[in-house]
Formats: sequence, structure tokens, C-alpha cells
Amino acid sequence: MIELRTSPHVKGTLSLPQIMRHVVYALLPICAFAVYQFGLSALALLIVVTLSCVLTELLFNRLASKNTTIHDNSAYITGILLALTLPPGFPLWMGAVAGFVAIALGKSLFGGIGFNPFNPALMGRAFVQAAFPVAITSWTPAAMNDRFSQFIPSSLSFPFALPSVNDAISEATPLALHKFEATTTSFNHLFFGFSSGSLGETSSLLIMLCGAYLILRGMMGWRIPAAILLSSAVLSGLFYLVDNSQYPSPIFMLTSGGLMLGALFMATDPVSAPVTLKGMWVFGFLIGILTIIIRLFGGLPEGIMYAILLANASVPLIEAVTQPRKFGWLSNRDEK
Amino acid sequence: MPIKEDHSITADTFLDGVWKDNPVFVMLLGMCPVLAVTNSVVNALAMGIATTFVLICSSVLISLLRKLIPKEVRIATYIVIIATFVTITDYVIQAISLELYNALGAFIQLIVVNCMILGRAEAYASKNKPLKTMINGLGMGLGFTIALLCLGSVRELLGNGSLLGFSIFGAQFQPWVVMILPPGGFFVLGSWLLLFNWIEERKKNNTATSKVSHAGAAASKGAS
Amino acid sequence: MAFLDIFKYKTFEHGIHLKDSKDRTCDQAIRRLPFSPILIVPLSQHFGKPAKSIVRKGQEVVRGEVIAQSDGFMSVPIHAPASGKIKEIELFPTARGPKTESIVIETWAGASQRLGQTEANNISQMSREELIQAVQNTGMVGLGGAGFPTHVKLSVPEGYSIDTLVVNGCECEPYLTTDHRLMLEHPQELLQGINMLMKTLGAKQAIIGIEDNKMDAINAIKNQLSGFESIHVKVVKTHYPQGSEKLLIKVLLGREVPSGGFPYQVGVVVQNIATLRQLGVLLPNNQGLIERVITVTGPGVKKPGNYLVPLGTPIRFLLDYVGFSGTANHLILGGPMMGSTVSSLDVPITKPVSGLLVFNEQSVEKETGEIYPCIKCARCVEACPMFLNPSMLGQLAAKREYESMQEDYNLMDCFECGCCSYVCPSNIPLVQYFRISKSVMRERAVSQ
Amino acid sequence: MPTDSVSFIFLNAFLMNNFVLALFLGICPFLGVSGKLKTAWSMGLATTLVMLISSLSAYFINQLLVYFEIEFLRLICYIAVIASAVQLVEMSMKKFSPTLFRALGIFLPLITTNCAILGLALFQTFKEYNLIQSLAYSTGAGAGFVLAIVLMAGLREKLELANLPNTSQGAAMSLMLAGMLSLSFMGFAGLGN
Amino acid sequence: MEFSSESINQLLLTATFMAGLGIFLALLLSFANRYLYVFEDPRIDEVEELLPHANCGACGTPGCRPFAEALVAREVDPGLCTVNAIEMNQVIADFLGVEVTQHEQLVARLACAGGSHVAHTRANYEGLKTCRAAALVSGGGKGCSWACLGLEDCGTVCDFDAITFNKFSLPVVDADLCTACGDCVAECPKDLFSLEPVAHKLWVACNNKDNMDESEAHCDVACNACNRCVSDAPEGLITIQNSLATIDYSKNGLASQVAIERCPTGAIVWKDYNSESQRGHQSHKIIRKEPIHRIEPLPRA
Amino acid sequence: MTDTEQAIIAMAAKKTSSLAMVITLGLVAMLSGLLVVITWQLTLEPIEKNKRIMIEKAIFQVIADAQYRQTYAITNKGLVSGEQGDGLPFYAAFDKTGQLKGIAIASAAQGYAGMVNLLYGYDPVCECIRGFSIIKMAETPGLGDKILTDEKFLTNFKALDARIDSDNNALKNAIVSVKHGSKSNPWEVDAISGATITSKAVAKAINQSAQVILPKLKPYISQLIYTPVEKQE
Ligand SMILES: Cc1cc2nc3c(=O)[nH]c(=O)nc-3n(C[C@H](O)[C@H](O)[C@H](O)COP(=O)(O)O)c2cc1C
Ligand SMILES: Cc1cc2nc3c(=O)[nH]c(=O)nc-3n(C[C@H](O)[C@H](O)[C@H](O)COP(=O)(O)O)c2cc1C
Ligand SMILES: Cc1cc2nc3c(=O)[nH]c(=O)nc-3n(C[C@H](O)[C@H](O)[C@H](O)COP(=O)(O)O)c2cc1C
Ligand SMILES: Cc1cc2nc3c(=O)[nH]c(=O)nc-3n(C[C@H](O)[C@H](O)[C@H](O)CO)c2cc1C
Ligand code: SF4
Ligand code: SF4
Ligand code: SF4
Ligand code: SF4
Ligand code: FES
Repeated sequence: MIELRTSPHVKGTLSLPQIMRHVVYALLPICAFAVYQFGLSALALLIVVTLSCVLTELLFNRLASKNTTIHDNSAYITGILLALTLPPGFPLWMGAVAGFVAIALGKSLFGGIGFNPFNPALMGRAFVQAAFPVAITSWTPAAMNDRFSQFIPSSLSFPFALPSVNDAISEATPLALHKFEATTTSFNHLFFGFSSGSLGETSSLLIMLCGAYLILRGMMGWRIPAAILLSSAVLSGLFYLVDNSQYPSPIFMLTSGGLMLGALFMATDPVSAPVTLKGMWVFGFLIGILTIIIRLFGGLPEGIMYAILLANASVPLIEAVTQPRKFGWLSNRDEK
Repeated sequence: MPIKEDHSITADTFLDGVWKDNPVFVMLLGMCPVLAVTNSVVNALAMGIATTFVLICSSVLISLLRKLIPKEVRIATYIVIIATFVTITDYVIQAISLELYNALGAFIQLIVVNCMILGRAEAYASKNKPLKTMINGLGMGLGFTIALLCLGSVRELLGNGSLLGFSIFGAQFQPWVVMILPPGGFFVLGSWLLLFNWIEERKKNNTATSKVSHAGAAASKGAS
Repeated sequence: MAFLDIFKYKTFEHGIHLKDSKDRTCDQAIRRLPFSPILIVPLSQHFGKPAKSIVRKGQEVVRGEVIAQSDGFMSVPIHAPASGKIKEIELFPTARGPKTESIVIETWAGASQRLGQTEANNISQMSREELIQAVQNTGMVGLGGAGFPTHVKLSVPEGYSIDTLVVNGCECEPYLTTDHRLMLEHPQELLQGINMLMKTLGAKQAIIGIEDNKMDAINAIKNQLSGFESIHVKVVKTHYPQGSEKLLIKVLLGREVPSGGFPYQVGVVVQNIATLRQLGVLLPNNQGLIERVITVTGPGVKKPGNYLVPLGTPIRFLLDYVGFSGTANHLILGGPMMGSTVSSLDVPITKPVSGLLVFNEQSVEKETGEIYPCIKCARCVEACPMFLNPSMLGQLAAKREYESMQEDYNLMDCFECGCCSYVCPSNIPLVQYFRISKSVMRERAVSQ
Repeated sequence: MPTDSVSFIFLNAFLMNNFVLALFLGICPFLGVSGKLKTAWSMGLATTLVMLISSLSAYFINQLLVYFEIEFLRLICYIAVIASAVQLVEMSMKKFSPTLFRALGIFLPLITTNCAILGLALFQTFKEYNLIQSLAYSTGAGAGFVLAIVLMAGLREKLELANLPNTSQGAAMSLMLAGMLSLSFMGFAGLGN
Repeated sequence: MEFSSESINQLLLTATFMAGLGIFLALLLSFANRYLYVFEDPRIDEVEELLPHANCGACGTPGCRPFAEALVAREVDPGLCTVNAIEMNQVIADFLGVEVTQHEQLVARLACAGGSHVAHTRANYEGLKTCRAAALVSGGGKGCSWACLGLEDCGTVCDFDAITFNKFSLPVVDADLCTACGDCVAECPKDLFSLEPVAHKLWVACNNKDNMDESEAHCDVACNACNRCVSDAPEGLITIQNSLATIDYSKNGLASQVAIERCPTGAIVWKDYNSESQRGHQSHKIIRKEPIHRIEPLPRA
Repeated sequence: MTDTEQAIIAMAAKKTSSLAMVITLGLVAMLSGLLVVITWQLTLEPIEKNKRIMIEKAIFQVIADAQYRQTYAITNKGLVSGEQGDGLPFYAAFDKTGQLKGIAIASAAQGYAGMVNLLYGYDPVCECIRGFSIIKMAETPGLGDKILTDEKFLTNFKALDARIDSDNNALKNAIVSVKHGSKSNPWEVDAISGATITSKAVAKAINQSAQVILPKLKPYISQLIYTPVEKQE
């Protein structure tokens, strides 16, 4: 029988599950490094959070009586990225809550992939940050000796119970050190990743390499990361020039905290970013500027998460003013 | 007016406000205090009672005066009447307990602008007899209080592990701080509404015929 | 140094890079196809009003004879593609869908099929108006795809003057090689055609734009250029849809045709290679358009090549002749990006058809993919050469917000090039959505 | 930044203690009029205008009340004056710009009975702001309201194109969105320390 | 508490202040009332209340509010609203003191009976599952170029759920629910729907313009222009135009079931209000109960 | 036009006379005013009592052993008793015997989520701060409110050094907050980890007010004598 189809009759080869799969691949080295640095707890957290995301997605598919949407691979990304933004000793049960909230509130509520206005992983994180602010600001130093034989005590705390806090092994992140104690961590530590912090934010070098892989393979756009890095470097550079005793250098700003992970993997979540090309620049600039402002003047040491969420919320407005100008618009206007 | 006024008082006069026309869950009126003061059960209860008091007093008075008030100045008059009772409530609460007063903050005074009260004045009190108005106001007030308690209990339980100040889960409970923060208010109310929607859907699906709903049918054909 | 080519030739912004798949036919010389026993000649093969039949059932016609007259200015005559007898005048399916009136000719088997006699035109003596009339008499319409009557394009409205004739030799659609072969085999006729049209238009220069994947054709033309001082050849990058007239004008001349406007507004007329070469042959001899070159290719075809086909040849006959393997079930008239599939083997080859592609089952299966919601990845936005927002348009179309598509998102500027659908990882049938939306909006405009 | 400086007062009302998202004031119009970006924008502007009017009138009435030592009448006087002022604005709008009036429709009277307006007047009195500070406070609050309602409207318009599950349509969705916005605005907490 | 002179003073002060404020505001408002007042006929609101708020446009105005305005201005007749219950329209008419003219009841009719069990499929259409999309791809996959594609566009646009689909993907109109808003008429890419007075009982359920064998080759219930109905019906009621039987409804009074009796394919039918259409007794029986796909054989090389 | 129609239009067009509006609104307003003023007068006393109790509770919480208190203000003209519009107010607290036990001063600073309003107790004998109590704040429950429950934090205020410098116009050592666990001087406040900002706000509030008021207060300490007859306001 003859098939009736509509043009174009040929199609590009990249499909959505494929893109998502490659993002997962690109995240695996970062996960591996996190496990190497923080040991068993990190591994368990990665598994629990990802599992929680996937199961939640399945649950809501069932509730909405839809076909499962697991095979589009996006729930894995949400899970892994969410885990990578949590502190290593984060209680596993809280991780599970974060995963549930990320998918339930951040994604399924809006009808699943493609419709969520906010980055689901960050929605999950913002929720647990507001719900459990103490646990999420308790950091453990990297590369502890017994990390492969022992869990960090707080990891295994009983569900819904207060985590056991062990002051002895807590350590502030480079950003907190800077904000609250005015000490700056060395570039090498930040760049190669031997500082405390969330699972996936420690090595900016590794993050850049993995991100570059995705960009070069055409799996994600380059504009948003470029805009974020550029604007945050310029703005923090300005402050640094004004007063370098009070404000840290742009290099420190770029390599510390979650900026790099956020810029390369989270702000680039296509669904919650603008679809217009100019809009991507505006979006990136907004994130860069907000991050630096929150870091330097806000109540919290890190601002990238809130910056991305706020920029996500502004996407409809950004898109409204950055629609592409159709071909031939100029001459059209001249004629009138 | 082609449709005649109805002065009969039925059970619905009272019950409408409690469930079918619940001011919070159904009509989404007076949302500010609903969200702002429900971080504990005590606050929710106090706010509910205060609002109910103002609602009943002001709507009865307005109903009494309804024939005398010229329509050009009716809003101004209603508001002055409502504000009077709010001020009275305000001072009475201060006289009873300053702690409670501080916990409720400015929201006692903001009862004046609770859309529910003015809305009732406009839509009901100005058209009905005092007794009917009072019964309806009581129902509305009860519905409002119940909604506040729905929110207050969830928020206090999760956010503090307690109810009415009594610890429920013990000292080891990890409170979900977000619940008593502003986002928690939105989330809890939103979740209640989601729950109601879900129950409605359930009911509808059970009774539904095989007919498909057309809204977005074209879209789901294409994109899902 | 191949990679330096990227910087060598000009191209437009956005668009996509496609695998051109032309190697199976680009070296095949043009061959003549035998006459089918039955030719189905639709009265409407062009943009505009259908022609009016002037023959009766049972009447005998000679090849080249006028069998339908033009019905007004926006219409062209139709000539008999073969000598034979009129079998009937009936409704027959066409590539566009609805059945239209067609003249069915039973060709005389074994007859010589010589052309009927015509009086030659003396081009150099003719005035502009006479030239335009002569062009209309040839039944010439754009052979590049849209089938727009050529004489209409030549009648530039009052107040505009044409300085440049752009010759579209891009052939940016994959698989197709007709223009390529014509440039290689008949450069002299092409240059004649260009010269005649320049005269008609009063244009000062002509620019032939050719993509850099046809270097042999470029050289073939350049070798013949002596004596044609005002004709230039410009190489452009192989990039889809380079051949769209608006983009080609932008690349070659830097002029932007206004949105919703036509090339004459920026002093340009664009004609396809095949159109001009054909005119170069027909105009001096005052003959009619009765055949054209098409590329028959695709994974399913056994004898791919470029064939000179009498207009009205049914696809059934063509397929029988070239042979195919597999269960051919995807028949495309035109290129793979913009061509349309046919629903019946009775559909004839008409004037604007430049190729027949046969995709068999395997190649079709690979392309089908599950449709996901739009993930706003912006690939389509980056691809759209018209600078639209296909993502938004697609979402609006799914919700039937056609008004908003037209008013806020410039739906009508979409020329259905297919770049957006091609790149979409969610497999959203964007172009199909836009076609629906445009048809609805056009209908609404008419009904109001 | 000193907490009584004009810029801090502005920023505080605008971002850190956003009237809608952190203080829960003016929720009704925020939920009711955020369906369309254009209307939300006009609603925001109208609210800001009314805020300025009410802030000014409240300041002067308060002077009067303090002079007569009858502060206990504050609430009644504020609301009565504000309500009348809004009614005046409403009527003038109806007369002079029917299009604007149509766009805001029945919501103009809603502005009167809007907690944000009265809340602003009361808070500025509690905080003992002077005239300039009051003005900064009201512009900040107005800008904050505009920001919140415009963001909300943008999101809601965007979701018009989504395949929302039946369960999460209507007010429930608006509230969840508001919660997410409020969560995002927590990023501004502590700004200016 | 005793009344000190201080508190009496306070009472007086308050009363005067409040009275003054009240009077001031009242003056302000009455001033506004006088100079800023805009008259709007209050009846518009009340009439609008009585309309169904369907905003369907069947009345010929863009929505219920404009209709209400037109009603109050006495420009139109309440009976034009076909969605409202007749009693409600009467209420409006009484309120405005006008007469309701009962308009002829219209209903949407489909000029095709080619369900998937009788009309052949020629090609397999792959793509968006909407009629309009399919129609744009070589007219869709059905053998008959005029046939209903059965992809439910008309059902989707019908706001009143009046169109359902039978198991052969053919739209079925519920005359009780149909308000004759005309949305399906506008939507169908094959232009198969039209609004017909219920009194038009004789109906040609086909739109095929091929003739004779060609039409029956693709569809078992096609009108093949055999002329039998033309000769059986009273003079001039039915004519063949473009190879299709066409009824001249200006002569509807002459119509009777006689015309359908000898139709060989049953393309011309008799439609009573909401009951199944009656086919002539001599039309061939339709036996098949499953959809068919006639596959056009491809030439083999 | 029908009769009903005319009647309706006439009704809509009929305007209420201004006099009716003025009378209604004026009367209603007057009545409201009366109602409110009566309520106010009736509740005045209990409210005042509640307020007094609350203030006293706060004062007696920050100054041990106190039983009575008295309100003063420092103005340009010097010490005056009672609250004064443009002066710097403070409370003097006395024990049973009428001996001055300490001075309570209110202050505020920006915390994490808004102003932190507090009252701190100054002991003129040891020239140190002996405690504080929160009047109002909106800090995060569970985090910010650790300043009320964290034992270690509260020990900062056992005897927080607040001596005046030799020029008598500022504190000798500004009261500052330092990172958790690094307090080394008696004038430093050891912050709570996880609630650094709120702890800082407490230190800032005390410092701000103490810097201004204590030097001015010092000369008048001896004049603060308990006068039982004074009407407590
Ligand atoms: C309604 C219409 C009017 C046109 N008028 C002119 C014209 O006046 N002059 C001209 O040069 N081309 C005219 N064109 C032709 C277009 O410029 C274009 O060459 C033709 O549509 C084929 O273009 P395509 O193959 O890129 O789609 C017209 C086309 C359309 C559809
Ligand atoms: C997306 C797109 C791609 C096109 N590609 C070609 C092409 O490769 N070659 C060509 O001759 N015409 C192409 N056309 C048609 C030209 O725009 C133009 O209509 C044609 O060159 C006019 O010449 P004609 O009237 O002689 O056909 C394309 C049109 C569009 C919209
Ligand atoms: C939801 C939430 C609430 C917070 N509340 C407070 C608070 O009330 N007081 C405070 O000082 N910091 C608060 N913080 C900020 C951090 O807990 C703290 O300032 C930051 O982590 C600095 O850590 P450190 O105090 O251990 O140096 C809050 C943070 C979050 C996410
Ligand atoms: C480059 C890229 C980055 C992504 N980043 C995120 C992310 O930060 N958070 C997340 O939940 N999903 C992310 N995803 C996955 C996916 O877009 C996401 O689950 C959708 O938002 C769900 O609708 C990303 C996908 C891609 C291709
Ligand atoms: S088909 Fe239309 S929207 Fe898509 S890329 Fe081409 S011009 Fe743009
Ligand atoms: S390419 Fe497809 S998925 Fe990507 S933005 Fe465009 S329509 Fe959406
Ligand atoms: S009647 Fe028309 S719109 Fe309805 S299903 Fe048939 S083809 Fe589609
Ligand atoms: S022949 Fe007539 S009845 Fe049959 S499918 Fe075609 S239009 Fe329908
Ligand atoms: S209750 Fe605050 S605006 Fe309605």
C-alpha cells in the first residue's frame, strides 16, 4: 500500500531520548569523581535520589493513566543532577523527599516532560533547602580516609527524624568560608576539586570537560553557559576592581560553588530556558548577575540555584521581548 | 429583575458556605489571612472566629440598613461599618491576649479588606433579610474557619511536629521548616485544592460515559 | 584544504546542512523516456487559473498542438505532449489531492511523434509586450517547483524596474540533479535563455547562483561565458534551503525581500535553471512546453537517472520503466524536503515536478519516531531561515490558536522549507501543523 | 545598607519582603487577574497607582489623627478615605479611558478591598516612616506587586499551551505556581546585610 | 468606669470628626457621581445573565454580551439564540417587551455515508491524526476524493458534544444537542457539513462527483448519477449536477419517500428527526461489518 | 418603548440626591465613631495592663531580681522621666528595696528575614550586658530562633563587656559577633553556626544602641532613683 506522508520526508537523526542519554553519559564522570571524593555516602545518595525520581515518575504515569515516560531518560538526569547538588552527608531519606518533590511538583504537576516552567531538579533542591535548612548546609570535607568503609553518620539518619550532627567532621564550603570568614580557597583546589561542597560542584575542570563534550556533540546550546560565565565574570570583576579586599576575584567566583555545574548543566535545561536565541543571552545574563548579587550581598553564600529559578520564572517575559525578527521585517517597515 | 427574590431560609442557606460555596476552597476569597496566619492551629482558630464575628455583625447591620443606603455611597458605607467591627475586634483581642494579638500581626486589622466580607455585604446582605443574612454569615464564617484549620493543622503538624502547641511526633522529629514559611502556605492550600480536584476527577471518571472530552483532544492526538 | 571551504563561499543565516545524496544520479546523462500509451494532462498544472480545454473527446491531436487555452492573464496554455487521440476529459487525481479535470490522450503507438510545425519568433525584433506574450504562448511556468507562470513574473508592475535577473542553480534539495545535468549538458541554451529574459526584463546583469557541490557545472558554464559579459556565475555554499529565492537574493545581492513581498520589489526576478534553458529552446521556435527533465531516484529505484519525460506520463508507467526493488510505498514528487507524496499511481508528471523519489520500506521505518512534547530545545529556532519561532508556532497549533500564530508569530512568513521538522528531536510534525494553520487562516480570510 | 535608607526600604518591599510572595498581601487580585499578561500588567500599574494614593492619604490622615489624639480611628479613616479615593479613580477611568476600564473590568473595585493597599498604609504607620520613606515604601511595594503578578501571568500564559493533567488545572495550579515563585524569592532573603 | 469629662470630650471629638469625614466623603462621591458618571443601560447586564454564556456565535454576533447589547437595542430577535431554552428566550422577550419569532430549527447534516466499511482506503496516511492534516496530504488516503476522513475534526470543534463517531469513524449528529452554531460546517476540510432545516427530510448523503463505475469503484454507497431518483421524484425536485443528485429545496413540499425507493446504492436517504436515515428498499444491502482497506496493487518490476 | 422599559431606564437614570448621601454616610460614620470610641475607652485599661505586663516581663527577664521599673528618656535637656518623643527612651529596673538593678533598652537590627526587635539589659555596676529578650522577629523557626534556645549562644550574654571609653562618647570595644567557637574577648559574641546572620543581628542591634545611649546615660546613673508614687504608665 502507498504511504501518505508529509514533507519533509527525511529527518535529522538526533532524537530526544538520545539527547537525554548523552547528558546522562556526560554526568557519569562527575558522579564517579563525587563517589571517589565522598565515598559510600555519595554513592548511596546518588542511587537513592535517582531511584526516587524514577519511581515518582512511574507513580504519576500510573495515576494519570499514561504510558510510562521513563524511556525518554529525562528522569535520570533530574535525579542525578539533584543528587549532585546535595551535600554528601545529606540524610538519604531527605534525598528521597527531594527526588519526589522534584518530579511530582516540578514536572508531573505540569503534565510531564516539556511543560515544566521551572527546573525540576532545582525545584526539588529549593524545597528541601527551605524544609531542612540545617541538613543542607552541613558540609563534610572531601577525601576523608574512611570514606569507602563508612557512611557519614547523618546519611543514615532515621526517616523523619533529626539527623545526627557531628560537628567534628563538618567543614564550610569555599563560598561560606569566604562569605562568613573572609578566607579564600586556592584556585587549584577549586579547579581540580579538592574542597568540600555538594557532590558534583567540587571540580570545575571536570564539569567544564563534560559540558564541552555535550556542546561539541551538539547536544546542548553554548549561548546560555557563555552568557552566564561572561556576565558573572564581568560583574564580579568590576567589584573586584573596586575593592579587592572585600570582594573575591572573578576566578574564584567562577570556580567555586555550584556556578559551573549550574551554568553548564542546569541553566541549560532546555525546557525551562527560553527558546529564542536572544532570549538565551538575556536569560544567561540574568542568571550571572543574580548569582553574583546574591553571593555578594545576600543572606546565603550561594546564589546560583535561586538565580536559575528566578530566571526560569522570567522566561515567559524574556521570550515575549526577544522573539526573532522575521526575515524581511526591515524592508517591510521602510515601505510603510 | 425578572427572577423573583427568595426569602425562604433553608438548610442550604447555612450549608452553602460550609461546603458548596466554601469561601476559601471554592470561591478563593479572603486568601491573604488564609495563607498568612495559618502557621499554627491557634492562630488559624483565632482568625477564623474573629472573621466570623465581623462577618456576622457587619452583614446583619448592613442588611438592616439595606433599604436606607443610597447605592452611590454603599461601598463607602459598608466599609465604614466593617471597619468599625474590625476595630472593635482588634481592641477586644488586645484586651484578651497581647501574645495572640502579636502572632496575628496586622491581619486582624486586615479583616477589613477581606474580600469575603465585602463580597458578602454586596452580594448577600444588601439583598436579604437580617435573619437569613446572619445564618448565611454563620455558615460562611464556619466554612472559612474550617478551611483555616485545614491549613493550620497541616502546617503546624509538618512544620513544627505539633498540634495546638502539643508535640505530636516527639522531640526527635525533623520539622519541615518550609511549611511555616510563605511557600508552605501556598503549597498546602494548593495541595488541598489538588486533592479536591482529584476526588472530583475520580467521581467524574466513574460516572463518565465513553465520551471523550474534547478540550485539547487535537493536541493530545499530536503531541502525546 | 576542504574544510577551508566553509569560509570560501557565502551563505545565509540559519538553515541546515543536509547529506545531499546526489551521487547516484549526478553523473547520469539525461535520457529520453518512451511515450506512455496513455497521457493524463491536467488542465491545472500551474499556479493560477486552470486552462480551458479546446478539444473534444475523440479528437486527434498532433504533438505540440495547443489543446487548452489560457484563461486570462494568470493562466497559460497547454500543448499536446504527444500525437494521439483524446480518450476522454475526466476527473483525475493530482499530486495536490482533489481530483481535477484532465485531458486523457491515447498516444499513437509506433507513430513518429514529430513536432507540429510552428512559425519561428524573431526575438531581436520583438517589443517587450510581444516577448511577454510569446512567453505566455509557450505555456511556460516555473520549473523550479512552484509552477508560477513565467510571463506574470516578467510583467513587472508599474513603478518597479528590474536590474538583476537571478538564475537559481542551487538545487539545494537532496537527491535532485536535473538542474545540475542541464547546466552540464546545455549551457549554451541556458545562456541564450538568460539573454532573452534579460532583454525582456531590461535587466542590466544576470547572476547565476550555484552551490559548491556542483563544481563541474560551474566550470561548464564559465567556459561558455565569453560573449555574455553581463552574466556572472557566483558560487554559494551548499546549505539548505539556499535555493529559496529570498535567501538567494540576500546572499547574492544583500537585498532583503520584504516580508510578504516579491523579488521585483527589490529589483530582482528569480528564475530556475530549467525554466531558462527551456525558454532558450522554446522561445525562438515559438514552441510549447511539452516535456521536462526529472530526476528519478531513491533507495527503491533500480535504474536511477535523469529522464526527459513527456508531461502527463503517469507515475505507474514511469515506475515500470525504471524498475524498483523492495515494496516501494513512499512515492514523492519533488525533493525529500518539500515534495509531496502521491496517493495514486495514476497521478501524472506535470510542469512543476522536478523529481520522483521512491523510498522503500526500510528507509521509511528508520524515520518514524515517537512524538514527544516540545522540549524547547531551540533547534528549530536556530534552523528557521525565515527567523520564525517554530517551537511556539507548533505549540499554538496544537492548541488551535491559529489567530495568535498569524498575528503574533508571523505564521504566513513560513515557506514550509521543512528545516524545523528536520531538526526537531521530539519528532513534532511542525511543517504539517503550519500547513494546516495556514490553510485554516486562508479559509477564514476568504470567508470574512 | 542602613535599614531606614530610602533604597533599602524600596528594595525590601520590592524583593526581600515582597508584598505578595513573602507577606501574603494582595493575594486575591494576584490569583484573580494573572491569567493574561496584558491585564496583569495593567492591574499591576493600577495597584501601584492606588498604593501611591493610599500611602499619601494615609500619611496625611495620620498626621491629623495624631494631632487630635484619636489614633483609634485610624483603621476606619484609612479604609474610608482609600475606598473613596479608589472609587474616584475608578470613575475617572471609566469616564476618560473606557478601554483601560474594560481591561480591568470588575477588578478595579477589588483593588479597594485589597490587603496590599491597606497593609501598606498600616505598615508605613507602624514603621513610622516619614513622607519620603513612605513614598519609597509604596513604590517598592507596587513594583513588587507588578513583578509578582507579571511573572505569574507569564507562567500561566505559558501553561495555557501545556498538556496539564485535569487534576492540576485552575486555582490549584495557580497556588502551586505561587508557591514556587515564593520559593524562588527566598533567594532574596537577607539581601543587603 | 465613670465618665470623666475627658472621655466625654473624646466622645464628642470623635463623633464630630467622623461625621465630618463622612460628610466630606459623601460630598466627594456625589460630586464624582454627577461629573464622572457614565450611563450604561442596566438591562444589558440583566439580559446577559439570561443568556447561556456559550459565546458560540450562532446568533450572528461575536458573543453573548454583544448579543445582549443588540437585544436591548432591539436590533435582533431573542429567538436567534439557538442554545438557550425556548422558555428562557421567552423570558427575555417578555422582559424587553418584544415578540420571539421561532426560527426554523436547523441541524448539521453530513453529505457522506462512506464509513470505513463501505468506502475503500487507497493509501495509508501517516501523520497528524486530524482531517485537515490528512486532507492536505494528497487529499487523505480514502479512495473517494470527497469522502469523510473520519479523523474527528468536526467532533473536536463541537462545543456542545453533539457529534459522536460510529464504529466506522463516521460522524453522527445528535439533533437534540446540535445548536446549529456552524462550527463543524466551517471546520470540515472536505466541506461535507451543512446546516439544514429539519424539514428537509430528503437528503443526498454523498458528495462524489465521479460518475458511474468510477464512483462505485471506491465506495459502495456512492451516488453514481444513475438518474433513477430524478425520474421518480416530482418534476424538478431532483437534478443531476456534476454527476451528483441535487435536491432543489425550494420545492421541498413535493418531497416524499418515493424518490429514495429505487436508488441502487442508497445514496439518497430519508431523514426523520434524530432517527437513522432510511434507505430505499431496492438499494443493495450492506453486509460488511468491519472496516475494509482496499490496497491498490503496486506494479512489480 | 414599553412601560417597563421606560421605568427601568428612568430608575437607572434617577440619581440619589446629594443630601441623602451626605446624611447617610455622615450618620453612619458618626455612629461608627461612637461605637469605636466607646470600645476603645472600655478596653483601654485592660490593654494598658497587658502591655505593661508584657514590657515588665521582658524587662524582668533581662534584669535579674528586678521588681519595679520606671521609664526615662535622655533628651537634649538631660534626663526626663516618662517617654519623650525625641529623646532616647530606656527603662530603669529596681529591686524590692528600690535599688537600681539594671537598665533595659530596646533596639533593633536587620536579621535574615526582617527586623529583629529586642530588649537588652545593661548592668551599670559591671558595665556589661546581662541578657536580652526578643520582642518581635520573623526569623526562620528552627534556625533563627536558636538565639533564644541555644545555651552556648546565651552564655555570651552572661556578662558581655560594654565599658565606655575614656572620652566618654562611645564603647571602649565595639560589640561584635565572631565565627562560632572563636570568641576570645569578653566583648565578642560567639555566633551560632547555621544562624550566623541572626546572631550577627543581635550583636549589631545591641552595639548600635549601646554605642549611642550608654555614654549619654552614664552621668545620670546616680539620678535613677525609684519613686514608688509615680503613676506607672
Ligand atoms: C500571489 C502571488 C503573486 C506573485 N506575484 C509575483 C509578481 O508580481 N512578480 C514576480 O516576480 N513574482 C511573483 N510571484 C512569484 C513568487 O515571487 C515566486 O517566484 C513564486 O511564488 C515561486 O516561488 P517559490 O518556488 O520560491 O515558492 C507571485 C507569487 C504569488 C504566490
Ligand atoms: C525552501 C525552498 C527551497 C527552494 N529550493 C530551490 C532550488 O533548490 N532550486 C530552485 O530552482 N528553486 C528552488 N526554490 C524555488 C525558488 O524560490 C524560486 O521559486 C524559483 O527559483 C523561481 O524560479 P522558477 O519560477 O523558474 O521556478 C525553493 C523554494 C523554497 C521555498
Ligand atoms: C530556608 C532558610 C532559612 C534560613 N533562616 C535563617 C535564619 O533565620 N537565620 C539565619 O541566620 N540564617 C538563616 N538561613 C541561612 C543559613 O542557614 C545560614 O545563614 C548560612 O548557611 C550560613 O551558615 P553558617 O551560619 O553556618 O555560617 C536560612 C537559610 C535557609 C535556606
Ligand atoms: C542539557 C540538558 C540539561 C538538563 N538539565 C536538567 C536539570 O538541570 N534539571 C532537570 O531536572 N532536568 C534537566 N534536564 C533534563 C530534562 O530537560 C528535564 O528533565 C525536563 O525539564 C523535564 O521536563 C536536562 C536536559 C538537557 C538536555
Ligand atoms: S518550515 Fe517554516 S517555520 Fe519551519 S524552518 Fe521553514 S520557514 Fe521556518
Ligand atoms: S526543535 Fe522540536 S523540541 Fe526543539 S524547540 Fe523546536 S519544536 Fe521544540
Ligand atoms: S465530516 Fe469532515 S471534519 Fe468531520 S470527520 Fe469527516 S472529514 Fe473530518
Ligand atoms: S462516494 Fe459519497 S458516500 Fe461514498 S465516500 Fe464518497 S462522498 Fe462519501
Ligand atoms: S484577602 Fe488579601 S486581597 Fe483578598
